[in-house]
Amino acid sequence: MNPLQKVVEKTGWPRLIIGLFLLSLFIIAPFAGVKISTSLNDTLVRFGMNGILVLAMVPMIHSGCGLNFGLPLGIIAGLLGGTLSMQLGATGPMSFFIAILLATPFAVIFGWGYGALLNRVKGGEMMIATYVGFSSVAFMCIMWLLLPYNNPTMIWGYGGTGLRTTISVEGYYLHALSDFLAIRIGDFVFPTGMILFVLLLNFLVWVFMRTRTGTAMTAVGSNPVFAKASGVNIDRTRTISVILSTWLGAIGILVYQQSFGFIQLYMGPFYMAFPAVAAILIGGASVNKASILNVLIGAFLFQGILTMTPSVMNSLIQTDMSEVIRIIVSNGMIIYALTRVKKGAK
Amino acid sequence: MKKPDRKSVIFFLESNAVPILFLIIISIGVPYSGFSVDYLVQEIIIRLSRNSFLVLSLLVPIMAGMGLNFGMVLGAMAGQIGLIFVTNWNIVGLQGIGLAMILSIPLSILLGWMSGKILNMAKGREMVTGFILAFFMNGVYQLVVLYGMGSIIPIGNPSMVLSRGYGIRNTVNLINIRQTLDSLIPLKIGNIQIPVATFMVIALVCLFIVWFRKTKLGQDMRAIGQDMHVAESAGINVERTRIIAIIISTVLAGFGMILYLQNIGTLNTYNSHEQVGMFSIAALLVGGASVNKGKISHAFLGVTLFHLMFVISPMAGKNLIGQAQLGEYFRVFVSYGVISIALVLYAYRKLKEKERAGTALAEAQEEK
Amino acid sequence: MKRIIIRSAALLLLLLLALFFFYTGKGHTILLDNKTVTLGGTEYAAVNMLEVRVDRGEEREVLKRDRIKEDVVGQGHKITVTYLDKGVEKVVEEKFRIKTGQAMYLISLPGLIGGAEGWIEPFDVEP
Amino acid sequence: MSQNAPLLEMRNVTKDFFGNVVLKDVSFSIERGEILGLVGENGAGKTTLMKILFGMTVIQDTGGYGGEILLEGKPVSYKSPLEALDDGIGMVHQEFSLLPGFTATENILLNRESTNYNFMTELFGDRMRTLDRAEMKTRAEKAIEKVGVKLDENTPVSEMPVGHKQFTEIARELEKENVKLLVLDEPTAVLTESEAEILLKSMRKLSEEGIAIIFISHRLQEIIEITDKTLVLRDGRIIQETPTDQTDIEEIAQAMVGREIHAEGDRAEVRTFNAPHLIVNNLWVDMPGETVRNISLEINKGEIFGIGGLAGQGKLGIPNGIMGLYPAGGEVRIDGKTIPLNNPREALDASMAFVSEDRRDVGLLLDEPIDWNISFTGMQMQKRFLKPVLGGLFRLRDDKAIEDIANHYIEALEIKCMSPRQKAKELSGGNQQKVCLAKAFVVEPDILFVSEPTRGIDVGAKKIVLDTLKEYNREKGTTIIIISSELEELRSISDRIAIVDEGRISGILPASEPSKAFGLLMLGKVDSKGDSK
Repeated sequence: MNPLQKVVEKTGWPRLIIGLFLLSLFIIAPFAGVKISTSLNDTLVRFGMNGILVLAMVPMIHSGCGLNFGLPLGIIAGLLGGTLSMQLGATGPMSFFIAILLATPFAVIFGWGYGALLNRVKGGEMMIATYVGFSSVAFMCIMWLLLPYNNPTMIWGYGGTGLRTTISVEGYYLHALSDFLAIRIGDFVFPTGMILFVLLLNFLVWVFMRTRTGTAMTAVGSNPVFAKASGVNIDRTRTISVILSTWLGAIGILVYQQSFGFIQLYMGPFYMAFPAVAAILIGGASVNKASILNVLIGAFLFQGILTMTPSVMNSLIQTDMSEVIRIIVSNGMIIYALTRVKKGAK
Repeated sequence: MKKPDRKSVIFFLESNAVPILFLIIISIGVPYSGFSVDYLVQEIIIRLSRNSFLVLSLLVPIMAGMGLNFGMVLGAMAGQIGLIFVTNWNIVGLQGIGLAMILSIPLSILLGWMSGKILNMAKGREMVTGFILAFFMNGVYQLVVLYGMGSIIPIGNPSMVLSRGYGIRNTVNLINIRQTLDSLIPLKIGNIQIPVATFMVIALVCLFIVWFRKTKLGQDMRAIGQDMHVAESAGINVERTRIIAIIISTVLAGFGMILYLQNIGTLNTYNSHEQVGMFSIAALLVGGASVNKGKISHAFLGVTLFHLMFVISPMAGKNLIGQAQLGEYFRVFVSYGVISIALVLYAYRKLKEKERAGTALAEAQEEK
Repeated sequence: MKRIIIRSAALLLLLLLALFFFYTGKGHTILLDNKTVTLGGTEYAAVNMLEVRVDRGEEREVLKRDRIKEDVVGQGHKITVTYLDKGVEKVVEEKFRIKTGQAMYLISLPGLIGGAEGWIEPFDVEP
Repeated sequence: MSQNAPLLEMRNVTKDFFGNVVLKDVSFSIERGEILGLVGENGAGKTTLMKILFGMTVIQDTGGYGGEILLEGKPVSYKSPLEALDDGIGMVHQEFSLLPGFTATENILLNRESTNYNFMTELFGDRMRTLDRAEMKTRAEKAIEKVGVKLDENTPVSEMPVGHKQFTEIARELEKENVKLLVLDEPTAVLTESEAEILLKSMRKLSEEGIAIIFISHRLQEIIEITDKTLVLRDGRIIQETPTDQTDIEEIAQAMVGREIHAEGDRAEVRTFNAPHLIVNNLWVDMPGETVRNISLEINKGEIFGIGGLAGQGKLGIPNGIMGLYPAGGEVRIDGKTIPLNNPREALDASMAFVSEDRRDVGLLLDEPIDWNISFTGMQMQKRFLKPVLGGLFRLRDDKAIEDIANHYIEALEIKCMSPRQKAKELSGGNQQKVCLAKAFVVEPDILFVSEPTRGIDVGAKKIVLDTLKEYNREKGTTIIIISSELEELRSISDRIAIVDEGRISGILPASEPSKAFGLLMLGKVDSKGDSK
């Protein structure tokens, strides 16, 4: 095998193609009249927004629960935290941390229940996770209407009850992280705080994976029987991983919102799992193996494509095909991963 | 007649939990919705004629042990493309429906073959793969319909094309074929219209399925559904048979989509197919089917119960709590919830069965 | 061998069926015109009022200088025009065929009544 | 076709798996209507021989075989079992290959159903033919009759007793039109005595009809009772080929287990122990294929205790049950303290360790490096290989310590690898086994279960593994319970050996007893011992 083949093998064709595609977009961009600085800025911002949502895939993949299609559950915990923080009247950057604090118990409870469920359906996790995510979003649609929120910035203006579909977080935690130590060079803004926060959480997960429990998690995912024979409580370890994933999902959405500026309720979280799943797969993870590096690379590549394609394509052929490309790339990636599972193992 | 003992009653309740739950929801909801009986009966008949065919298309892959065919959406896309051409060519009436069906066949076969190939690569994970495949092909569909049609594929009818010169508009009016099959043989009992011809087509597909179960191919599929390895060692070509199962399902789904849209009368180019898979699957499950068991009766019972719930929930929500929106969300929740429950029960039972095979033996040991 | 023949035949049949559907189901628009026209050098004056029926459709009135639209399916059609000629009711019946590729035709009713050559002609809408 | 040629003849069949010879110069023949008894210990080569006959793909994938197979005088070489079936050779497997939801009829005629013509076949091919249920019923009835049993052809297999499943499977082979040779692999293992009786009767009937049968069984009584000729395989060679009426059980047993006496010199010195350490009372274990029914043992401190027996008799169930990997019941006590069952953690906490027979699925994390594999149990159970961070706030994996311990064992056990970071799946079987041992040694257990430690590894590695165990026992005084199918291996290392038969102990003897005594115990032929039947 020559070295080139080796590189290809190691990176995997899809990741290579997507990487080269992104690279070519960056090269074409100046000729197509797209400003590199804004593109790079957008890519960075979106990387920061989505980084933790992608990270939320890692613990569950590690413990063998598969891709976390049930991410919406974590997102809902985050939404509850965010809305409650606003409801309680917290403002400014403080409200962000209160939101995280409030989201945590929800994430733990949801994650615990979700984990308990997944332990009862071993082998069929992914499909069930998808539908658990969907149904919980649909259930929360009802709850957003019924829960007695009364902060006027959040509820329907014309005297109705229930929360709005989009709530602005301006005055609350808008850019709570993004503006922290932000570096401005012309129109290029580096969202230092957010990137640091993303890196910090990635680091924490990396550290966690090195503890005894984290090591057990990897073993459970790699070979549950081995782990059991070594005295690891499989169900408990899996549940911990699901709780962790759910909690990361909750924080992920709050980080997303503080940059995006809005809380999207109702059907908003519905399809949010798919980009995150696709991103980590593009980063080189598989259905049962993932690393922090996969998260960082994946989030960057995927978000890079999402930002670059529309702008470059638009100026090249005056057509916005980004949506179609996003659908094909992300779902194609997931299919690729699903059809390749269990090669080598067993 | 045998007197039902406690155990068999419990077994009956357990295996029909979902339909029974639905019956209860509906019987509470109907009085609150304030709809008349006539209206509801008419609605049920319309929904049955509209949706049954689609739901029936799911049965064949279940038989072959491939679970719920979330990839049926591919067939729906093929049907829609058939309809787009037929509308473009201005083919009217039954001929239009017939031609759309014929056009959808090669497309469905192609898509079904591809989908079958992919599902063979993801054995044991058919459902989630089919599910994602539907999303993936939706992208390809958009690529073709939104960018290819009118530019590469000629579309002569300007009223269908977006103002920018290519791509199909969001809605295509199917006035040419609208309800032509439904009203072919008019029958009215009391105030209730019955689309006899559509039901005849549905009866035909039921007959096909019944007959198909009796063929060698049907038997092979049942065998594969139970144990792929045993079937393989008996010399049955497992992969090929599984592909055929998906192709049949996809072709039927294509036909089903055409029947569905001829009743609705307008094609939402980019949305119609998206929900069809979910609703059909939910309906089948509500009827009492599960991932590895599906009968024709489940399809009809399911469509009736599921769509009845659909019809009444907004009004019931409004009258009960004062918000129609709530009913809307409720039915979305129920659709997803039903699928979740069915999937969970199936996976849970499978796991339990594995364990039970052991425990039965252990109990026998203990008693000794 | 037998099977190949039967299968090809079935395929052919399906194709023929598709063509049959295409031809018999093709919808056309026919514009019925009651205006004074000059066809082949002869002028045909508009009729005061007439009733026209295409195939088995309903009878429709066309006033002077009026133009109505009728949708038809297939190629072979029959048109029946009833009008008053000096107080006497007259009926003109004419059969005609149209081409599948042509979406729209214009029929000049005065021309038809007068027995002109080109009473029917293809009609294209400028895009 | 020559009428004089035997129905099936194998000439000098030889097979090796990558240099590991499993069959050497196997030649025999079988006539029409003859019943051939094929016996041998596990691993003697019976299964491989049958795989060669049926042209299983494993054989071709591992380089084919040497020698010739002749069917009715014509050389044959099958590419797949289906080809063998076409030539009239049928096989009834040990594990049922039946569809539980199908009726007996449907299973008997699987993929050979009677069908009727309809026009759709012209369009979509022969698979559109409809099933002819009436005809299928008659055919199934005929086949069942041929087996000579009463069986309702409409019962789904899932509702049948085990014996009926077996008969269904046999009927399926017999239903094939041209069946000339039937291979029955341990058909009576799952049957009750009366059912086995019926089966033997029908075998006799079949042979009268001219169908030859290769009968593989561990029940020597049956071999003696029914076969015309006995063939004993050991270590891939034919040891004995005699007309059955000229031999007896003892002779066959001797031929099966007797080995050249080279190992005799290695025999452990005779040691005596009198401190009971591990006591097992009325243990049952529900391990599929290795059910333990009722076992009581008393094992002394510092002893090497061997457990032997044929495959499927339950010897593997004992450690798996005690270590909590399979549902179990009964009582296990260590130094008088009762150990709760069904929880691996409790077993490990009681300072027991287990080297599983299933290296790939239980023993190793194949996708992880060697050092992880070695240190994992120690880390999880004893919180070792962790270092405190931030003043003891929490503790992280100590990669240095992990690597050190791995290096230590790589050296001590001569594990051949490129580095301690190499993935376990990249190692050879022998080296994987050493990793498994190292993993157990790391936790420094009081009691060590070692299950099939030498299965599938080469001779050199075998010796290192056994020597290591012995050394470990001598140095640390660890009680070792070694479970193996290879009697000689047990005899060379153990102090005492228990033989398990049908889930029960059929006898416990000092390792110095002659092989033959163990052989008879294995075959369940000794009635003097208390709880054997």
